[in-house]
Amino acid sequence: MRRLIATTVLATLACGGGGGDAGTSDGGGAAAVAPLGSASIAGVINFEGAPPANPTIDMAEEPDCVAKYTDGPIDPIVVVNDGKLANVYVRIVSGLPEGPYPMLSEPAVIDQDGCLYHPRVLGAMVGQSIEIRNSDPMLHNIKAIPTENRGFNISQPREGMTTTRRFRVPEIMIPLECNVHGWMNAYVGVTDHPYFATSGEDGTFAIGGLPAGTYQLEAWHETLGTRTAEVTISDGASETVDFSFSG
Amino acid sequence: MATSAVPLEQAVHSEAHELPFIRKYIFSTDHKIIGIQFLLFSLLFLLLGGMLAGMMRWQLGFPDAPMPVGTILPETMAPDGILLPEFYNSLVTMHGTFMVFFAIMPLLVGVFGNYLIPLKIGAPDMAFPRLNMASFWIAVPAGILMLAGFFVEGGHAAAGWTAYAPLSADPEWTGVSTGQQLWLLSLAILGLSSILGATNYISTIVNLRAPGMTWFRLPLSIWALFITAILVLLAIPILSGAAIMLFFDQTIGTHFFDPTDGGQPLLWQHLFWYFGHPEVYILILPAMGVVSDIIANGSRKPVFGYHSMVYALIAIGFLGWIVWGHHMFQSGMNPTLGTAFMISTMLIAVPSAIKVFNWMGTMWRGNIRLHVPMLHSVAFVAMFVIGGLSGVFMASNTFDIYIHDTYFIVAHIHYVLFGGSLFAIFGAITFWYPKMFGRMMNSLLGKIHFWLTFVFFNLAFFPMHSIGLGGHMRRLYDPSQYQFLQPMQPINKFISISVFLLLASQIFFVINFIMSWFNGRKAPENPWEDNGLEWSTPSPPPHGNWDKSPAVYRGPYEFSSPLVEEDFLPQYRKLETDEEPVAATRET
Amino acid sequence: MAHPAVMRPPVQREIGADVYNEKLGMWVFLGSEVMFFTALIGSYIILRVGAPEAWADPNEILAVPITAVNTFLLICSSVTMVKAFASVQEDNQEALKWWLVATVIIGAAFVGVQMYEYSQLVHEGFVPSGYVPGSELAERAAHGELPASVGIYGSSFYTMTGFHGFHVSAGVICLSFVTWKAFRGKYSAADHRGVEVIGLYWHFVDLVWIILFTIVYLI
Amino acid sequence: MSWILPPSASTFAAQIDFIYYVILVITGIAFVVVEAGLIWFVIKYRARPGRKAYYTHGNITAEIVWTTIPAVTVVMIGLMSGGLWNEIKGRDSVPPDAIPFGVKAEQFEWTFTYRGLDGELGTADDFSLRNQLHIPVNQPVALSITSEDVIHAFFVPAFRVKQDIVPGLGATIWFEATETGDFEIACAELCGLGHYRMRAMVTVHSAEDYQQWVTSQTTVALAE
Repeated sequence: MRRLIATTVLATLACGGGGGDAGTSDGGGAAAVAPLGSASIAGVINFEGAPPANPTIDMAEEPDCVAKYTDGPIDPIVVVNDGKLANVYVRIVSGLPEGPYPMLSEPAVIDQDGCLYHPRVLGAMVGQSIEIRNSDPMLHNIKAIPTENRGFNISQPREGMTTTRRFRVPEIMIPLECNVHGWMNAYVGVTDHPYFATSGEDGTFAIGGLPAGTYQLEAWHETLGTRTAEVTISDGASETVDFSFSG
Repeated sequence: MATSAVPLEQAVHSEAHELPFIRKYIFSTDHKIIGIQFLLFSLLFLLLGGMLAGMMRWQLGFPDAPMPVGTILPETMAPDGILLPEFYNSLVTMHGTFMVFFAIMPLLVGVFGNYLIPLKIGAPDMAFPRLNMASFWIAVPAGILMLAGFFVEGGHAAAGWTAYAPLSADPEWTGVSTGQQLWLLSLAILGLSSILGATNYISTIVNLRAPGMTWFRLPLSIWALFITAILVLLAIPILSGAAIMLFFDQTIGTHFFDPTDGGQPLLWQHLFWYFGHPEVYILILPAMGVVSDIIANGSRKPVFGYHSMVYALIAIGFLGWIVWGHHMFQSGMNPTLGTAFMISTMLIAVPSAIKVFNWMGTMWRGNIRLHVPMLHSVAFVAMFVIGGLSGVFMASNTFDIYIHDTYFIVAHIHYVLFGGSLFAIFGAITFWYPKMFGRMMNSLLGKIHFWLTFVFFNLAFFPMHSIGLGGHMRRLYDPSQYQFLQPMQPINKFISISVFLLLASQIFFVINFIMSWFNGRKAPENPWEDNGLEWSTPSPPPHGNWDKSPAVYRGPYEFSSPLVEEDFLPQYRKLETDEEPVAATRET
Repeated sequence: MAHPAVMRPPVQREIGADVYNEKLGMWVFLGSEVMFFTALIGSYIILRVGAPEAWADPNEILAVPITAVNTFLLICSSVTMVKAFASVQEDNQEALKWWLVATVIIGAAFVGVQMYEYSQLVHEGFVPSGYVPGSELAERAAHGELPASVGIYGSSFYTMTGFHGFHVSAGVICLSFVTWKAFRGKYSAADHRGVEVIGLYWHFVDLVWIILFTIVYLI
Repeated sequence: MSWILPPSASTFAAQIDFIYYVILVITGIAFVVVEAGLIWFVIKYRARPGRKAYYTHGNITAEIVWTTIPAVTVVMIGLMSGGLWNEIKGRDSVPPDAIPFGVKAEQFEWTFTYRGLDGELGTADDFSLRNQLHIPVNQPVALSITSEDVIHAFFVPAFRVKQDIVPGLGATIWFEATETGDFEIACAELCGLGHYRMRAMVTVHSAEDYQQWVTSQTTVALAE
């Protein structure tokens, strides 16, 4: 009898008190909302002047990672190709109509490969699944250090492991780090809307599905600071907004 | 502090007939029922703790393979059966926590303290029966909270059962917040339960001894429980205070153990071990006590050097307070203190040695009946010696530099707590089972269980000394990461297999325990031909234990006395030459 | 103290502590309480010696005069408790009731004043984690008038005084129960264990406060 | 299964090992005496019908003997350990000619700071390496270790060196390697989920090689 009660209580705790990973219930209600409009913004992030040299990483203790590089691993803090800057996170700061906004159904993916994060800068919506992968045959831990959200610190000891996490409130930016490999850093920007983008290797970015309106944009880089811009677009139109950083 | 004005014995008697099931077996104030409740409660945690150990040993023995049936665990613990390092740390933490706080301590103190004290001193019940009930029903929510930690976000506490700050103080370092908080809360609540229990035991032993039961006629089990209760009473509040401080660090942002704002991480270690070392003796003294009773019974001889045994218990009780620093030799505390703590630690070996030699002296020229409790008790002495001797290596602060936090200490603590306490517990359960349930446990199953446990225990834990001497660190998720540990992997595998077999052997105990409850041979009043007062009442004893208070005529170990033909002479048996004991007449 | 046997029928027992069970139990329990406060006070001393720079002069942050009055109140309640016990020994039921009521009221007043003190401190910006950013005290600290960081000070101040307050509150609740029983005439010169046992606890709690007041407010 | 300690490579390791072997012999004797006694008693004094056990309550002489012998033995072990303890861990035990290193422990890596060519820590030509400690042979070295986050323990099994590193407290330890080669450094105190990966290497060079190595590293450091 007493055992039965104890078991029931435990089972209740397991189901009710459990909850599993962060905020499964958040943002789900927005899934059915269609895009708010058809306008889009695209642009290029320019880098002026000589790009600073990135430090090399001494990865000797992880030969499996070193093997993934031909000329030795470099910490890609400032990545400039032909004067174009990669890993800049651009988002709309203000001007959007009230939500709810269409939910991004695809998960945002961040991969650990060659003892570095890919991408280094990631955007995600509140409640959107963030899928963390390990493509290295060794332990990585992923420690998120938010100020507004609930942090986590999890590990992936094997190649091929994936873990899904979500953030509940907007936050720019949440650092991710691996404490086994102190050089591994990444940043996640979390917004309550889907209008954000990260510049690629060629420095370009694009934000689509916008309604007509006047928007403030902000571009963020981990060491070079932020730049802002304002743009007005009409429905169906496409505007170009370029940002410029310098060393 | 209000109490009923109904006389204790009368109250207990009248209740026995009219109580409904729930008052008789669930919210019971009968010390015997509460003892059995603690027994079931802590055996459950013993089982769980063993399962956690099994998972850990899988990871250590076979770090590259997913754990069989591990896929039933959620992804946050073991995706595809592969144990995650953070879950492994939780296992390490919770195995220790379950075993120390929820299995061995309640088994020894909660079960035998409750069951034996009134019966062995001739009292109708505890001094405060309702407080006694409260102490069990406070322990239950503590246990539930502790279990709940496995199901909360971030996982269960993962900072070790010693919860060293700042690892345990800030979720940033482990990713565990709620789990650690539940852990602390649970220990604080359990602490209250233990303190209430200890208050009761002390008051009962001091005030409720039957006429003739003078201090030096107390069985050693009661002496041990008395010293233990004092240690519990004084040590547990230190842990409660420390746990509350750590809980506040976790929840309301205090800085007790936070070095960045004036706090001191070492303070936690001092508080924890100031509690923790008396705790170690809490976990072994009652075992020594019951073993003394059983060895005297099995050898059919009075305990050799009864007074030395009592003084040794008291000495351990005192010295236990001034040795805590030996857990912290390498912590960076003042090295001069290290030497002082080493000397006090060395000295505490002496009373332990006295006890071992006296047990041997008891067996010497005895007429030894190797019944199951006696087998466990002899094994207790044999294993406790190994645990005690390995302690000398670590007591040397200099050699401890090398073996601190290695498997050598893991071997040591298991020789003391499993080889010592747990063997004593198995022996004691078998010995008093007929009194508790009115039926004998099966002797054949008991012997099979004993021999399998004895063999696999040694196969599992003896090699740990060896890998510890090789420098194998404890609490290590995957030893294969270190080159110097890789040659030891076959031993790790061997240990793991032995542990699995050791766990499997416990099935015989579980079967025996449950089957005997329903089908065991009916127990007579005194099946072991023992001398204690508990054997003068039916098995199981009625509420109130005796119709009228028993009288005590002699010491507890009058085996093979020349005064009688039988080889035992119970404390309650009045010979023609005996006079009625003179005792004070006063209210209880 | 030998108690008349009317409480319970006499039972033959070995001579133990020569006091009745409840009193013995309370003494034993207070032993545990001593160790609990030893842990807190010992930690306070170690932390304060380790980081003296985090401790402000008590007058700077704490309201010492109010607390001194509060200390006086608590000492008064010990006196009323003694009076209540003396009354019941003389079987003076009326005096017992009113001295108990006085003790309850003064005890509750102590807790009330402590709550008021806490609310004032929080308002000024002193909380268990240190200063509240932007508060009055934080401003003064920024000007160098107070220690730059009082995190550990706040932690130990609130934990120690808070746990004492918790003990007083528990005492007030138990005392209220005893008072209620006194009004129902349950105590007599022959049997007044409840009054004596709660009195022991109450004096202990007072004693702890005098130590706390000394080391927290005066030194 | 072995009772022999693994090879050692530092000056005081041999002395530590000696203490171990002394304790091993003493406890070994006690072990054999007790266990053999238990087995012998269980067999020799097994129950036989019609026989009663020898009725005795003890013997004062025996009690005194088996109190004194263990007491004297353990105190002697204590005194023997205490002297060496002060040489290794005493507050003033660091040899004055020891080469200083800075060590930072954090989840889950070690950072070693070298003093460069100018012979002093805290100057511009210092350089740091992650998880790699290089030291010269037959030369005392002093490591000032701090922790950034939680308690770690610096453990070099081959040198018989172990020291907890408490954040906010730190520790300075010293040792002198007696053999060249690579040895593993481990973290010996549970420090989080990556504890088992908190591994580093210490490379012991000959004196000339070490000087050469420092020169090359300093040049690199200054160039950056």
